[in-house]
Amino acid sequence: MKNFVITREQLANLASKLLGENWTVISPSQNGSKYLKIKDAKDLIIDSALKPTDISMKEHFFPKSETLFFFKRKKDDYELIDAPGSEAKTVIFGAKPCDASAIPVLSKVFNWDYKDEFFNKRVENTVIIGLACKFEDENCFCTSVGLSPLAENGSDIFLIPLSDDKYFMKPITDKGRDFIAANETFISEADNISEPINDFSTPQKRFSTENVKEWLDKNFESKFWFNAGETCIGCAQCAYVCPTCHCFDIVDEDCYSCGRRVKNWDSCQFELFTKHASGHNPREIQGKRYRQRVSHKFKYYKDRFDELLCTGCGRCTRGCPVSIDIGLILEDINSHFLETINVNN
Amino acid sequence: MEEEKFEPKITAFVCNWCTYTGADLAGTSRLKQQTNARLIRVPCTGRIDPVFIIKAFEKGADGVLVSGCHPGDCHYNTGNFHARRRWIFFKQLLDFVGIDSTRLYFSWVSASEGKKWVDVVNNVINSVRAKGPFLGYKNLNKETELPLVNKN
Amino acid sequence: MRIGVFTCHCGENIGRTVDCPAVSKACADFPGVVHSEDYKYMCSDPGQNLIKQAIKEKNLNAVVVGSCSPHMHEKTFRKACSDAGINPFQVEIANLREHCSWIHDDVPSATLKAIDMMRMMVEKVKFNGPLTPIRVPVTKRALVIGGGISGIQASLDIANAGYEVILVEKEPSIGGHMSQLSETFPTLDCSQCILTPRMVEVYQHSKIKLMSYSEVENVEGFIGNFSVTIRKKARSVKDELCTGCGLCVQKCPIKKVALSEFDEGLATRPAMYVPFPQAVPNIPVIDRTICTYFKNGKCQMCKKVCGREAIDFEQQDELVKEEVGSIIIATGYKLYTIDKKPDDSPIHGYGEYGYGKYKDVVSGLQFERIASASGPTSGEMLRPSDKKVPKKIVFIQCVGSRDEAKGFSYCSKICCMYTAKHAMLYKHKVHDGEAYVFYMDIRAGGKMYEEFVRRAIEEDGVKYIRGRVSRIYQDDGKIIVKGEDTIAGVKVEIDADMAVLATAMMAQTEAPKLAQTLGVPYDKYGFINEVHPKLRPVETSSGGIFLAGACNSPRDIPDSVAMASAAAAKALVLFGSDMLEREPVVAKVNEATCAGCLYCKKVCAYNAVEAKEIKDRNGNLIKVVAYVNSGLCQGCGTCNATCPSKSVELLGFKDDQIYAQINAFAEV
Amino acid sequence: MKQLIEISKELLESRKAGYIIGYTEDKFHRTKPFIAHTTNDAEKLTFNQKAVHNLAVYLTRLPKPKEGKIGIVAKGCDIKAIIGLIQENQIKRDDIIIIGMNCNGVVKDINIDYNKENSQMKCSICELRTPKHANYIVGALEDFAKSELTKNILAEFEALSAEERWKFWEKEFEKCIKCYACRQACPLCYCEQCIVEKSMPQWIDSSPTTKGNFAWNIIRAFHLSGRCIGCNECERACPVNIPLSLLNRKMGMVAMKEFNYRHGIEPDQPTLIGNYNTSDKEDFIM
Repeated sequence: MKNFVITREQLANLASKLLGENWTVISPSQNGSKYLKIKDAKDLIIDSALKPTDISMKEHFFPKSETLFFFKRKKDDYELIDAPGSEAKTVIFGAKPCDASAIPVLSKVFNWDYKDEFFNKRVENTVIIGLACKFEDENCFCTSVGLSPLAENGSDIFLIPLSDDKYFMKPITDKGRDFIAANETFISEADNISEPINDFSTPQKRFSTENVKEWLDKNFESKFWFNAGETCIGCAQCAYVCPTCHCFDIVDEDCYSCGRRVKNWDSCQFELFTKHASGHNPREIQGKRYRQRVSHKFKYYKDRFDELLCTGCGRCTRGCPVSIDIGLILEDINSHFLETINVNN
Repeated sequence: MEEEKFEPKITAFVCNWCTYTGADLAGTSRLKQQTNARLIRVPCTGRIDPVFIIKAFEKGADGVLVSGCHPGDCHYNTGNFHARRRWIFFKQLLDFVGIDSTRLYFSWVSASEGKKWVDVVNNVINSVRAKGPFLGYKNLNKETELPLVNKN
Repeated sequence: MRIGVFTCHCGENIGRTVDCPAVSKACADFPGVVHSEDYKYMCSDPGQNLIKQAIKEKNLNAVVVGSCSPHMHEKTFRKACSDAGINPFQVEIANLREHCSWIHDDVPSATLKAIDMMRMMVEKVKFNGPLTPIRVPVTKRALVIGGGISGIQASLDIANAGYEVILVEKEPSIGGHMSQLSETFPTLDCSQCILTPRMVEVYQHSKIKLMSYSEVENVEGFIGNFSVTIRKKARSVKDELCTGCGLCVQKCPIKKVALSEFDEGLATRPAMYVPFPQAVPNIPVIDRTICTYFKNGKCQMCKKVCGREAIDFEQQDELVKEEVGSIIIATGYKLYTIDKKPDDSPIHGYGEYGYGKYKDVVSGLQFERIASASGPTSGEMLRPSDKKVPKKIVFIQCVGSRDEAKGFSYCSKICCMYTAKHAMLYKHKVHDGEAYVFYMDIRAGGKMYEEFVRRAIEEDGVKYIRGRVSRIYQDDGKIIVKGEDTIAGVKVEIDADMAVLATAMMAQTEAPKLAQTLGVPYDKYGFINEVHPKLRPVETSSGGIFLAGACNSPRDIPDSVAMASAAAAKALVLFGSDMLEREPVVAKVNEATCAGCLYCKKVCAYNAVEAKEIKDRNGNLIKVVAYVNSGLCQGCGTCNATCPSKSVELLGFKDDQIYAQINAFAEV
Repeated sequence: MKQLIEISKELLESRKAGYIIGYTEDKFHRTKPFIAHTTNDAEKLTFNQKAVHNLAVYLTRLPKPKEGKIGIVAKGCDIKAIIGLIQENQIKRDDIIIIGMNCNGVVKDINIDYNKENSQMKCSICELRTPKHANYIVGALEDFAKSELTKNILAEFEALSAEERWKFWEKEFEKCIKCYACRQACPLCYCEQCIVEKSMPQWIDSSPTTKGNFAWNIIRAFHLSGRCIGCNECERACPVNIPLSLLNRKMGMVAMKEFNYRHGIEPDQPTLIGNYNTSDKEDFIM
């Protein structure tokens, strides 16, 4: 099969051409805070060693706040008006594998019982150009969740840096192929270059998700949770920066004559999340909320969609004001599981 | 739309015992004033929460007026003292975040000061008219507003 | 929601500048409005009937009336609606007259404003919800604080109406200052002769519980339901056993140590004493500070001579709880301190008058004692120093009154009269004597008052000098008074035998403390404030607590008595019904969300907010929350605005009601 | 930290304390909050210049111990939060045991070791390096490199025009994602229902739109007026790096300038909001 090579310079040119054609062009921001819509190709950042941005890429598919529809108040009823969906053709440059791979995972839930047209439309209109990752810190564990610095899942095109500012450009999906075809002037063909994966260290696995899941299956009531979640202050930054967390809240914002129904990010880490009108709360303590977070990622989602709801990007740990390390917690669960095995034999 | 002359919208939060009654007196004395102010009656300035003011700006007020009994005259003894202390913080807070706090007016108008009430109202209306619409907040609304095409 | 909207033309008053039919039509299109009409006079019977009719026919559950100020007809329309079966608090008034038609000329813009006003009220009323008036039972007993003439009068009026009264007096006997007076102006009848019968009547009245030598310690509760704690100070005498024979007083060996309070220090009294012969109750008290038994365990003479074994050295202060529905404050006044500046008081005193330094410079009350038949001189005009008859005597008015620099800016009201009386009494007893009066103005407003002063000048030949006294000093037995006659414009110097200072009346030192205990406001002088100086002169801002006499401002006897009867009448009005009805505009706490920071408690001017413990069924404390006593809450809503989580809301002005108004205001 | 561990063990052993809120270090040498329930746990307690977290936040978040008091390890500045909570009836002094730490400054960025640049500004003006109101005082005072207060950011910011200030905050608040980390990290945000969670009426839009974000951040700053004790945990917790401390410090200045008040200094000190002075300034009132 055909492979391609593109230079850093050509990537920039490509970006400015697309900008010229009113594409929405997105790249990690200078200050590393988020994936940003850029107005100028010089803001394009292609850097394997880049630390994952503070906030994940998901907001460009599943925004923090999104109008579902507007309504106008009539004397005795309401008139509904569709919210203008985003039609803009979009390309994301330099998506981390741990960000790109989140998109197909999210697609599962957004196309489960109900098809989320807003999400699907954005995915459909977006070309994700993934970039192999050379960053690693103690918070990363992509390899433990079945991914790697070279994971192509979710990318339409995948870039692997070669020497002298060249990038090995690998089409992954038809959308990617079409994109390359449409922009071949910037891209040179490169037949049978072997993929230069050798200079990518693969972080060692820290735990087995199978073990973790098996333990989770059996230890819903374990007091482990109450220690694990004890110091959690219930700020939901973990969920908000997470590439895969997808809980949302739907509210109506009412003005006198018109209003709108909005979908906003929400999180299971809030006490209010499960609080009943009666005042009763089935997850009355933070430990149970933290259990929910871990179980959803490594058990429930697996049960329902056969996917893990975690890409090991380590954002939740990096951002946690009280330094709760999900990686360590999964390691603990793993070793707890192994202990139980040993006990049994 | 742009052509027609700008008429400011003013929300006035007034206490029942002094300012509202003072405004009544202005009425019984037939003291003329401009029509831009809309009064919201509360028992006491102590009842007025800064979120009222924020919300009024969000909902399109170009200016907000808060008025109650003179210190010491409070029907509830101390309500306006507590209110005044909150305002000291709130006004400087708005200034700090760059919300034009000169669009927020405070006054003491007693039940006997019908004339003062008229002057206060007219002053507020005139100076806000001079400032023009409160674009700062109005622009924020665009984000959440029904696209103009379907507005009517 | 089925809302009816009614737009009133108020004849031409609204109709002239507001296009009422247009308003009515616009309102018909508001969401939730099922009926809208306009009419010439909504407040008239036919107008009210329109509303009632619509309520029945269209089965409305809320009403908005566009009319005059709610201060005019809110009650009228609420009543009409509740007659037709709507909760009266589901009614809102848009003030189309005072706040619109009367203050604008331009019909189109006034009409637009009127429509806005109606919309805001329609939105508000959607969130009103029904409220039921608060009904609290009334304890039909009264507490009267202070046993002077005001307290006595109030107690008798209430008791004679058939209700129980607890009369608390801090001194061993009731009677107050009036019992110290010799004669009273303008009739010159003997003070004790008219007072003591009343005192006895109080003592014997089956409905009056007299607690002398007692003080109010604490007051809790609210109108109709006060719970009062009274400290019964240890008398060292069992009052139920004492017959008032007075033997113990006679036998008490410690005779000369203590100055008599009743005689204003002009005489002494024993350690075991009754303030004065006609005291009520006529039960002695032991002054433990000077009694030798309490000092070194010796004597016990009184105990030996008492046949009834009524003496009880071990007696302790006793705290008595009483439930009452109304409280009358009649704590009266005290005299201005002439000689020195009392600690932390605004007054500076008149050191230059030599009061306290020269025995023959006396205060007004001291002169009353000298003139009194029951006084230290048995009514003979003798000056304190050498018990000689003063041939020349000078009276000085406004000592402390009308003098911002050294005293108070207010006028003590009674001094002009009592000085004239003093001068007269003197002339009547010392016919060849000379009486001079230094005055600023003569203020003799009152029935027969001016005539009284004229009598002093014209018939009794008292010499009035308009001007102030600069200095008083002693020169071989004479009291030299240096002053100025501002009419003649000359300096005057009088070598008198005696000087009497018409000292100002001031608030009791403990008055502010008592006011705080009762939760009623007081002025900078310590006088307790009335709600309205003209229309509500005997009421305090706390329901059920009333005022009588000089605790409110300087007053003479007739005024005090009148005021006492007025206060009694107010209390009786309260007792006229078994249940009190109050507007349900009170704050309510959402205990589920309250975090118990109690900022609401801090801002409440009525102590209406308390901390409440929430316990589980095993009695373990779950959390502490705020609780609003709806009997005390006056409905200002300051707590509501202060609460960061909006866990306390003011019914009638809830957040959602105000939000709805804000939400609706900016349209068109 | 021997002394800290000894005291904690003793407290837990004697059940004087049901648990102790403190700091520990994980295998990646991150200093983080830690609740010690047993004497074994107590062994893990530590304190260092990365102990920046204000642990007072847990006093209103954790369930009360079955038996004994709550032990808490606290820096002098953190104790202001504890006293503040006492002033606001959230805890009783008798229900807690404060192990006060002599403090030699803490870091700004917890991922980097302490140095002159990486130190909290509050540390260079700290008056409470030796804690007040503590039951125990542990550790030694040492000289430490203070960050120089080269410029007064607040003054600089206020020098801007209203226009510029608005633009600044518009940009900052636009970023806000309404995760409420600022609120959750705040020791004085203990409401059971935050005003933004009240939906009848919804005073503050829950949507993270710039408008709603303005309302949220303004009202939060207002609710902390005269209450914020300046621990900066809100700013540290904010995942989108909004300079929240600017707002809080401004309100702190107002409290100081207008009322000469600081929260959390003495337990019996009357709070600023909730009291008044007839002579409070009113030059801005017509």
